Amino acid sequence: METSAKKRLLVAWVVVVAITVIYLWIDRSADDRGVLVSSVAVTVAAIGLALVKFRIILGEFMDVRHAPRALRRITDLLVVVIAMALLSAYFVGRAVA
Amino acid sequence: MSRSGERVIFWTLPAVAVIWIAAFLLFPGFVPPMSPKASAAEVAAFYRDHLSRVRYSMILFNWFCVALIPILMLLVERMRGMAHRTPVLRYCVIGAAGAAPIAFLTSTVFWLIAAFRPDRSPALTQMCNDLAWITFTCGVPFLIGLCVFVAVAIAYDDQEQPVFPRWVGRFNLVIALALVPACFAGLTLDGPFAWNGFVSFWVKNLAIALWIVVMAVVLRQAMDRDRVVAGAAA
Amino acid sequence: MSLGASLRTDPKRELWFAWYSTVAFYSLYSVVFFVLTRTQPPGRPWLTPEQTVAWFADRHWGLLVGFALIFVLGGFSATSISLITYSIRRMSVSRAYAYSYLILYAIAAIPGFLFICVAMTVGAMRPERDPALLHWLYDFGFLSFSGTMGVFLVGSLIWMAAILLDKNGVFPRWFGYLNLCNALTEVVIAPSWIFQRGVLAWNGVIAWWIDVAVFGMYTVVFIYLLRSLIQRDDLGTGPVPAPVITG
Amino acid sequence: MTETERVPGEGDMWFFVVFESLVFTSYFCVYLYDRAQHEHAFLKAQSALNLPLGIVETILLLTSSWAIARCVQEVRAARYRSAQRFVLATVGLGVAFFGCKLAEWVRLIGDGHTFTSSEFMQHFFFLTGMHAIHLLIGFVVLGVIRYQLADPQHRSHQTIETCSTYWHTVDLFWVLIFALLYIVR
Repeated sequence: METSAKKRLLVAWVVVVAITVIYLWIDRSADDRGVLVSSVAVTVAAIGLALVKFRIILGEFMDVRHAPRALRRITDLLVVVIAMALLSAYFVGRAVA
Repeated sequence: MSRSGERVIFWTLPAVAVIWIAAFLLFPGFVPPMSPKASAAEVAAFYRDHLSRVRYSMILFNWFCVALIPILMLLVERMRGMAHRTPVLRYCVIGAAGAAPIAFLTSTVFWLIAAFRPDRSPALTQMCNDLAWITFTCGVPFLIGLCVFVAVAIAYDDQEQPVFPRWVGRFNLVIALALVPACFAGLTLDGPFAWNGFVSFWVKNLAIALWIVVMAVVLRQAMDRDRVVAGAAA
Repeated sequence: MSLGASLRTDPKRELWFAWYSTVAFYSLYSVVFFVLTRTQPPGRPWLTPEQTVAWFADRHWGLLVGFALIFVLGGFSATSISLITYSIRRMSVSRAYAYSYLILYAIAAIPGFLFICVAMTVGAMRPERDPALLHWLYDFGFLSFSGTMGVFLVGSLIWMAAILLDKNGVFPRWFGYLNLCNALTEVVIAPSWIFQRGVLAWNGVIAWWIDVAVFGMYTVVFIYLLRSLIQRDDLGTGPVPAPVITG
Repeated sequence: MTETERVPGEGDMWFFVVFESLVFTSYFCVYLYDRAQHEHAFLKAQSALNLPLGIVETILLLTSSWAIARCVQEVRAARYRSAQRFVLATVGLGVAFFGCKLAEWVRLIGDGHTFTSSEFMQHFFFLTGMHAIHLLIGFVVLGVIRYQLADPQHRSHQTIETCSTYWHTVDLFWVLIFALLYIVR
């Protein structure tokens, strides 16, 4: 059981690092020969992936996975609130601009 | 708890009083107080004509405006003998006693800046002068607080032999009230409420002087009594 | 029991005196700054000298009367400070924490609110003053008010450390962490010394609105917690002076 | 595998995690909104950032988070010496992150991208600076763990877990800051 916990932590680390490296690819493919171009898809993907990492850190590293339901709910709600807040700030900003 | 050395602090009071009165009389803008209606040119001329007296009187105040703090701490020590269950009112007095001289110190800084370059544009000198006078006249919130806290402390000191007589509490409230009109000195440039007016200048400053004298007398009595009690216990 | 009667006879009367004074002080403070003087939310940092003249003219009497009220009652800021100092004295930490808090906040009153009162009063009392000088007074008022947060920063950290080290359970531990959040938002105001416009200026979304939201919550929470602290305290009704807590 | 449910660390610490996350979220919202108003200027200023460096920083911090999570596992298994090594690793990775951060700031400032040079850089230095302050507090917190581990008398598993929760929170904020400053277009 203990080795499985250790292994699980390592897998979580590999996943978050892999997601970080995906950013490199997203970033390269988004730009026009080194010139940065505005892109809704990249923005939404960046925020989405960051929140996936956010959730993995909470669940695996911070051990919320084993926490009582209330804390699991609260942290899930936190992720949802952050997602909605960031996306609405971005889209409302674009609509106003 | 040791009371030793308290009389040394107490007897700094006459020295402080002499220095304060000397500085007060040395500052040419106090007797009579400068008028807020003076034009910028008149204010600039005042600083040019009385440069040395402004500087040396304000340096004196700058040195010694905090000199009352040790004596106020004697008052705080007497409050330990009051019929209170918590030190909250003592902390209130310490807080107010710390802030009050700093407000006064700020006004001396503005006066000294005004006098630093008498050849400055008269409008600037006038602004520094205004800042000094408003800080000096209106900057009494901590003194008002101090008086009210002492009054409440005395009112709550319900024991047979209270630390200070009852009337001292009421006296503190009267002094607090006497300081209130000065807070409104910004509203008018002449009349009794202006910063050079009878109420905002003379009533306020004489009230502070009276407070110091009366509190010194009752403080002395309370200290003597403490010593008698301590002697009897020993 | 009515307020008046309880302030005369309750064994906790000096605590209640300090608590009601705290509530009264913060209420007066809000009314003066938000309603009478309209100096909160703060004026725009990018006003020209001529616009500053209009700004002062627009709230001439409000500034003079409002800040005169602060000159009268500002000393009552000491009541919340002393109540908090007392709360720290109830904790299982050195008195050094309590005294640090007391001295930090007592002195913080001068830059914290006395300077803006003086600057704005001086500005309002002579509307005919050179606009450039009114501009300077305007800056002095707002920058001294917003930009002098170091004492509050360190003060919050002192209170936080005391709460987290305390074993007497005087405050819930989450409030200790809220002190850290409050201290961290005090940092955010510092850029108001640098920016004349934008989100970090003294009226900016980050430096003012978010900050005031956190500070407002913090203040309401600590006033409420001080109340429950007083209610919980058992000071007995025996004869005094036999102080429960000295120091 | 059934385990009893338990709050990691002190329950009250989670108030900090949630509250401080919301405060940071409000800063992010202001940034994203501002960004949408001046998209072109933001993109131009953003191109001064060095993405590979940002990725290295992110990986350093994620690894430090992993190390402190391992430390907690070792503490639970009562292997305190091994736990000590993981705390040291965490400190080392945190210092490396901070070193990269300083190098990045120095390079940007040297190139004329300062706190006041553009709105994007204003947000960049503000957010990374606020994060750095949290990180520095984190070193104090790691010091508490080390002190607790070294002294069997004062050793409290709960305190150690609470402190590790703080360190993870520093990581949480960075993950968002990184995506928002370096990747968002």
